[in-house]
Amino acid sequence: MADFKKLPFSKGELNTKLADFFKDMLEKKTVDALLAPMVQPKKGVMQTLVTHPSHVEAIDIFAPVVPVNAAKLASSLTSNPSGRKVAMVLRSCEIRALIELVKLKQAHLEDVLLIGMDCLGRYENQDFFKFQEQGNTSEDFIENALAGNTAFNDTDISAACKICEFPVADNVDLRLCIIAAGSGELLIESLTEKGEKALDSSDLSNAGAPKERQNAVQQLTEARINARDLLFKEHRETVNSIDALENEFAKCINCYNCRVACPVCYCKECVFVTDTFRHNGDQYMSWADSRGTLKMPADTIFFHLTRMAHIGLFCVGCGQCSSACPNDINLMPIFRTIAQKTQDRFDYQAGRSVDEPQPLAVFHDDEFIEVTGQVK
Amino acid sequence: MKYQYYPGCSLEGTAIEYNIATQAFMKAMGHKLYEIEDWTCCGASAAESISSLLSLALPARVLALAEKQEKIKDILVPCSACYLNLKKVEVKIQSEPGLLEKLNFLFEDEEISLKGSVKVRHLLDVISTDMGPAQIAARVKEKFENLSIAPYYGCQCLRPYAVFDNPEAPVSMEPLLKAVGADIHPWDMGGKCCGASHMNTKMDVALELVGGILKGAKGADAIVTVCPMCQMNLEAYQKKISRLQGEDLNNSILYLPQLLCLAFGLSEKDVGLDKNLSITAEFRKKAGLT
Amino acid sequence: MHERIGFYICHCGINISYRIRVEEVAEYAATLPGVAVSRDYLFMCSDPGQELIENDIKAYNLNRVVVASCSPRMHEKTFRGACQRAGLNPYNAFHMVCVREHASWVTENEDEATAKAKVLASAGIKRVVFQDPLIPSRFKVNSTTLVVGGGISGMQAALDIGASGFKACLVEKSPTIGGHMLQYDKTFPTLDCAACIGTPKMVEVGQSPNIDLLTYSEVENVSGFIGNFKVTVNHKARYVKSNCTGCGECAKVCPVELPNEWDENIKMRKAIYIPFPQAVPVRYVIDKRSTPPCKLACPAGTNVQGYVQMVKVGNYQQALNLMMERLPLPGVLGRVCPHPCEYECRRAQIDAPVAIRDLKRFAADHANLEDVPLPQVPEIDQKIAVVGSGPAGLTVAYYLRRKGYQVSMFESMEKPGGMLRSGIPDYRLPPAILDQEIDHILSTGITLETNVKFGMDFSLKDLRENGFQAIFLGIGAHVPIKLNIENEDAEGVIDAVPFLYRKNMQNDRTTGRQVVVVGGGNVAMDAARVALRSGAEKVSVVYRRTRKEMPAEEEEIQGAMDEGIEFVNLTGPKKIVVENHRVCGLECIKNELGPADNSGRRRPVPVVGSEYILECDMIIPAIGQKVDLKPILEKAGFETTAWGTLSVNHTTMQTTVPGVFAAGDALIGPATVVEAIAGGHRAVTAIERYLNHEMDLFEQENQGRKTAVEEKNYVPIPANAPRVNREKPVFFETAARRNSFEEVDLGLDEVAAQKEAARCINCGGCCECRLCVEQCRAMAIDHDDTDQQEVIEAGSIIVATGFDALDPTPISQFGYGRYANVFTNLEFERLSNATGPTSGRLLKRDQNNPMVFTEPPASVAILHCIGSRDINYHEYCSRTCCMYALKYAHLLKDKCGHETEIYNFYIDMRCFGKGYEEFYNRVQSEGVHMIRGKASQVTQEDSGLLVVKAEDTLRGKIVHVPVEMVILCTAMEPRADVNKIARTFSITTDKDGFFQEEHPKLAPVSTPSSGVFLAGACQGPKDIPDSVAQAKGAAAECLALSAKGEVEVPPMTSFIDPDICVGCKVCIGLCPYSAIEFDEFRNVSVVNNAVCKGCGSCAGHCPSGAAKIRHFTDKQIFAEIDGLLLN
Amino acid sequence: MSRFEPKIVGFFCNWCTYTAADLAGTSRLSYPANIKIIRMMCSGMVDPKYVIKAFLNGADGVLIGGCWPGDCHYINGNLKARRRVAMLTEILKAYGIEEERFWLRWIAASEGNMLQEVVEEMTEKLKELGLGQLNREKMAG
Repeated sequence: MADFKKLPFSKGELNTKLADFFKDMLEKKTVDALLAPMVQPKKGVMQTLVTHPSHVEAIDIFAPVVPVNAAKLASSLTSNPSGRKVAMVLRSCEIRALIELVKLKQAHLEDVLLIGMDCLGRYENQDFFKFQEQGNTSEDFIENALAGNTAFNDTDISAACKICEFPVADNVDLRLCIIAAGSGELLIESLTEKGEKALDSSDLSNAGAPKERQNAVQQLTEARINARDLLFKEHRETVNSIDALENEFAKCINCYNCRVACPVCYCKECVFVTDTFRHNGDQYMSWADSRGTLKMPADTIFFHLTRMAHIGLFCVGCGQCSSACPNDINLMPIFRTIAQKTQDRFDYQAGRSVDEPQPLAVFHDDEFIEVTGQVK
Repeated sequence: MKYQYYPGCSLEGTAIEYNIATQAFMKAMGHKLYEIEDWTCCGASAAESISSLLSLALPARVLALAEKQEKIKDILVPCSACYLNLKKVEVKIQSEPGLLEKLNFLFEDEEISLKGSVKVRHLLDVISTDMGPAQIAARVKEKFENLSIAPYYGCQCLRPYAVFDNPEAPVSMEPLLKAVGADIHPWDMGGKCCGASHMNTKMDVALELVGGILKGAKGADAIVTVCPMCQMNLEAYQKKISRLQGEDLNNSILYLPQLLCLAFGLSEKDVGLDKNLSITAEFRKKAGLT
Repeated sequence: MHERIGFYICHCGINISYRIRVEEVAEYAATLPGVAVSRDYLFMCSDPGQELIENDIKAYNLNRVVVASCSPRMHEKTFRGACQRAGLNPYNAFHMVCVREHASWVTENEDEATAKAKVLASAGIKRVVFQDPLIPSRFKVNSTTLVVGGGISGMQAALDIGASGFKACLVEKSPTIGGHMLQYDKTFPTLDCAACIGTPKMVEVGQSPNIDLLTYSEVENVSGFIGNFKVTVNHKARYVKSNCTGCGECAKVCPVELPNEWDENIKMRKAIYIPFPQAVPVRYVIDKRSTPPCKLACPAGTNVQGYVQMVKVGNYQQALNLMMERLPLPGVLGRVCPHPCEYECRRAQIDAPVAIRDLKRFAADHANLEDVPLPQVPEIDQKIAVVGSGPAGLTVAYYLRRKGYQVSMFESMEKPGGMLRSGIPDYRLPPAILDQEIDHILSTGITLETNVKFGMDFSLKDLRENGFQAIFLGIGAHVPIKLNIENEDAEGVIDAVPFLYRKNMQNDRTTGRQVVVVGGGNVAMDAARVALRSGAEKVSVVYRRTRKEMPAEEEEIQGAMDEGIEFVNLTGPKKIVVENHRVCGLECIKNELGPADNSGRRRPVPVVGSEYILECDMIIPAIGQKVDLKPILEKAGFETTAWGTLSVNHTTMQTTVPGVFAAGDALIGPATVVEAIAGGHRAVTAIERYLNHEMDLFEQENQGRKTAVEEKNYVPIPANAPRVNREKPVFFETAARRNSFEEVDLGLDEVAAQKEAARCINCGGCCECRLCVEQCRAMAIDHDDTDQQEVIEAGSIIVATGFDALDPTPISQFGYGRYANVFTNLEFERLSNATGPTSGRLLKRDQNNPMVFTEPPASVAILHCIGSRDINYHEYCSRTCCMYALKYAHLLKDKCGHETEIYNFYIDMRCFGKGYEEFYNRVQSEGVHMIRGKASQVTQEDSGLLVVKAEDTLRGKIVHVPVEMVILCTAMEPRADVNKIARTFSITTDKDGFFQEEHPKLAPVSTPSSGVFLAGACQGPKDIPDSVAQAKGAAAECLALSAKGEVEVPPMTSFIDPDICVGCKVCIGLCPYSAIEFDEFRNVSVVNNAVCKGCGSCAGHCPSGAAKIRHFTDKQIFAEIDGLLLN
Repeated sequence: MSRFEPKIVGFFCNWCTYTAADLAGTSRLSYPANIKIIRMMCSGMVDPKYVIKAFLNGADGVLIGGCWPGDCHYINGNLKARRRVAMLTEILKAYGIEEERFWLRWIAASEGNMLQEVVEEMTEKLKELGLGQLNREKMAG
């Protein structure tokens, strides 16, 4: 049963109060380290690992930016575990990706206190810098976004965020709630025993369950689902052939940045950069012979289709692929539409639960009879 | 349900009562029949001895005509011989590569073509599979009592295509007869051959076969048939056989839909019983006909 | 570009070149990159063909070779050898392209076939460039061969292996080896006796030091690979140990007779048996099936089948002994048990259930309790108190005493017996019977104190202080359920329970003149019949529904009616009419039946205004009782339930006071005697465990309990079993019953009892009467035997599982199963065999009883091809029928006399073996009629004569041949469990269901699973000489393996590149052989090459391509795809 | 215009469908030459990449042949193949490579006639569907 504590703050004090909360946590040794978005000395906000309480001052959790999907960072911290307890403050997309990585043995949650946060969206990195340069704060963003206005000047939150059905993080120990939390208040919700213990050791006072929250979350989710379905529909109508797909990837230069940015592309080395795809000169020649022309670098569509086959089932829709593309290819809708189809086929949802086996890692005797349509 | 209807030549001539009874029965059961327009002979047994292709083309033409009526896929065929010929085409165009093209080539002039989308159904198949004893029983006015019926199936609705019954030990009529209160005469002649058109060419063979059937039916009040050829052989030659064998083998022979309709309360006239050649007085009495 | 490829396309005589322009393909290949030489040749697989390759490799300095010819499954090895001889690594250098099976033979058009061959060649040439050198692993070969199936093929293979000095392990699922051949009488065409040539082989197998013979065993699982198989064998429980001497004394006393499978079920055997006298091993086996339904239905778990069988054979004492193992009061139960066993009896599926209760009573009445043996156990110095001497208490006391405990009973009434004594009238249960059985129980050394009431005369504390370590409460206190109508307390109203109590215990014989009993249960019947016997002039039973719904037992209702008791049905009591506070009548109201209630019975609905008065001076309500222990027990510190019963843990039977247990009506409310006994048994177990400090066993059992419902393996209900009437007991004359409390049911007489017992169909097989145990001097019998599993290591496997004979019953036109004298070929073999049912005489069967044989037939028809060469059953020819049909003809002439008319109805005669045609001529010359035409039907005339109808195709006539016997030559078909066997050994079946050999011509004994070979009819129908020859071939294959001692395993296994592997472990979960391990240190998955079989489950999934299958790498497949599509 | 001849790539399990193809050959069961077979050891070995590659190389159809469930020579490779095919079908479908172009079929070693039927049926179906996408472009361009 969920328990809530409240963290009141007056205007402009949100980060200070949050810093106090985490500082307390580190001081009391509830955890040994903290991974959370913090303001960088030079510029911007990045996930930052802190082991000493004195360094949490720069915390800025609600800054509307996600420079990298932190599931990858969580993997780095835990796949070869340090043995020290770490609290991680992540967004829903990061947590869902992290759960897939856990299933793939790329991360471990034993020593992690997982803290989710309500996410109202993120700006692309460049846009965030502008946002920050113009003196806007995270609190400003929250205030506007809660009122339904995420836009700033002529830019808005990323396309992926606009259609994200998961503004609230699940499968976490603690949750930082701002949606319908009441003005001047942030609620911290404990969802697990681990979370409860951590929360109990803080000095915060209890709060009742926010009445409007469920409704507000549902409304936001519904709005995003509507936006998602609209986008998917449009996308499927236009990008419905290999030809159309080639059109989408016309600017692709095979830099593989999308796969580097992708939190669930978990291979150490992508098969497309291994020997398998290092072809001989005469192979290229023979392809050119038979096809008339050969676009170089080759295997572009092959790469993207294969990537769909490899991670379509794990895609959490964070949109980092689109953000990472140097040529502004809008990969997000491509991968998300495919992910929806493949995940639905297996009644699977990436990141829904650690206990749900990944579809291609298991199999049964009497299933998918319709694939062959043959019955003995 | 709706069925396309292929009466065939016999039902326009010697077996007119089968036609009358079938139509009356389907009406009583609440099903509509649509007679295939411009149907022709199925080829009977004569076509095959002249040309194998002709023996397929004739029934194929009927199927092609039936396909014009796109919504109704089942063709109801009461005559077992017609049924067999039509069924043969239905099966062969699936299994014999190139046959369909060959047939359609023949039909080019007539601007019809066969796709193979219709299903040929024997009357007995339709009654036992689509309707069943419960529906029959629901329409019975008065159940027969102490009426022993020998169900006779003959060959062609069972062999070689075992669609709805076991050719060696057919039983599909039994629940239907029980539904109208009749007792089943215990015999194992139900699936035996009546000699068919051998009656014209090798009469001694056919008489022997019919004699065996009539002998087996001794003790029954009637034999029920589902084929004009069987009906004809059993009713028209029973006197001769009795004479030859020195044993009274006469019995009432009638079509299945005739008997069922009588139980529904239809009159003898309604089911064409006046056209039958051998309805005994005793049968009339036992069946409650006056 | 350093590739130097040689391309060779084979004409295969004309097999390829008739459809593919091979020269054109060779010319085309020559133009492809890297091809240094391209040729076509007549037979590439021939020696010159191979030499051509070898020479070219040297002459042209080739490093790759592609051969386009037949399927690689045929000659890949051949050409790899050629490459190897020329100094190339064959995996690196060679690739084979299939242009025969996949092109020339399946393509009609020459242009298309040629084009396809070019495409395939191009793909092969592209692929070969990416092949890597591989070196096959070598493994030691375990020199033991596992032979599965102990028929002639299996025996021969095992003997040949044993003769070479290597070991064979022969596994046979039936109790003896021998197989079908040993069922036969003579063998064609030489007519040697099958037993004469077969039994020496059996004996040799049994005695060979090199053959490990495992009969009554089945292979359950096979793992490992060629040279190193691990085979799990299940030894089915045989219940007879290996020290059995085969003397057969056990079978003599066994009461259970079942059809003998070895004799095709036309002869009976005992439940303990050997299939035939020469069986090997000569070790008996007990046919024990699932626990029979009667025993399962008995709450007390009595061995019903056992005592019924004992009655059948007249061993009443043993019957009583068996009952006394679970029932301490057999005579009582034989009279009053509601026999739930009979409701489950499978005999009812033939006619009616066996009269089990009557048989129980019969046995109890005809044997001596004193002679029931008591287990020899040491006395245990622990005291147990049993409070209450009803059935539950008596059960607990008796069975704890049998275990050696010191038991004392305490009874509140004057005499022991509880409700048995107070509640059941004497005419149903004579007190003498009860006394006798209780006396016997007490005689085992149990003390009894009567007239002492728990809670009043003594307490729990008293018992504890007196040293009782466990206490059992078997106290049931019965309280009547009231009618709840006006004037129920009037004089003349007495409830059935106290009414019966007074009659039974106080010898009170007073009653009313006109008595009305209200209710329809057994107690109501008891009360009515007792009232009648006590002198009432008129007794009426008022019941609210109809007789059909009455819960009383049918025989009780019938008894009451016979005695003149009036039944007023569909009537309910409304009010008691009184005069001076005395009953003078019962106001009743008529009911009609309304809709069904929850119990499925139609609910009675009163008819308004139908009230009337039934005159009477005594009313006995008998509508039920309940138990109320609250007043007695709550004081003593026990918890009771809302219903007034004792609260206990239903697994341990322990009350809320530790060490105090309870069972019987005290727990469950009023119930039957046998349920009380069942509860008593549970309490016995619990008390014993309590005293031994083993209560945690309950917990363990609870956890270990299987949830899956096991399929019942009962003896099948005999087909065509004649209906036999159920025996009825004799009843005391009705007229004399009125004033007599003499027992009404006089039981069965001895003839009737034995006849009735013989109706039992022995569902459980062995009836566990244990007479065999007493008989066996060698003490070889162990009824508690269980299946045992053993893992056998073997290097090679021969599957010789044989065939099944087709069951001709579904081919109804031949009348098998309907006409007594239609035989199958195997039945005829058993008939002809000296150990068969007729000791070798060829006799007809009795029309009415197929187990009785009468006289030799004067005429016989032998029908060939039953189920063979028939598209409705099996399209194939069974290959042996023509010849054995001739053999039968000869045997019939020989044994039944030359005048016997024999007709063979055949399609074609197939007499292709050595000496076969000559045998055909010989039999024809003996005067056997040969009719060319398959029989179409067999009918039976009233006289019993069979008429075979067929078309004689040589004469063009239909023939009707009357004969006295028909023999159906049934098809040989695959074993019913062929698919399971195939899966176990990873082999496949052909379209007919027989096991598929690796190649129909060149590898007829091998299978695609290396190290697994085939022998005999499991591979296809064959006769004895062919089976033996194939067995010897299979043995030779295994010996070759064993002799070499080493095996090469194809190197096409998986490999995981540690530089690429990210350690996600998905492949570990996908690997069917657990061949992948995780290296924790390097954080990567690693393939164990010895275990990997190269299926590619890992490589097919691994997204990074770290997992690869050697020889099927991405690069190789990509190149092949390119070759196929980009031309 | 000459009739359209679809190109089909078959990935056949060595133990069943490949053997069935051999059997079809020895039984002289003719079938369209449109199919070209690649020998795999198990249907569970067929990496989705191979199928994608085949389609991108201009195949009009891909047929994977495996053992009937329960009969897999490697116990359950075919069951893994079935899931992969289910997944891949969803992707290909999205880009106009219809389900009818990508078949998984169980064909046992003894089912030479079924192999013939399946290849005939698939060839017919593909003729109805017409050119695969990449070929369509090639023809157009």
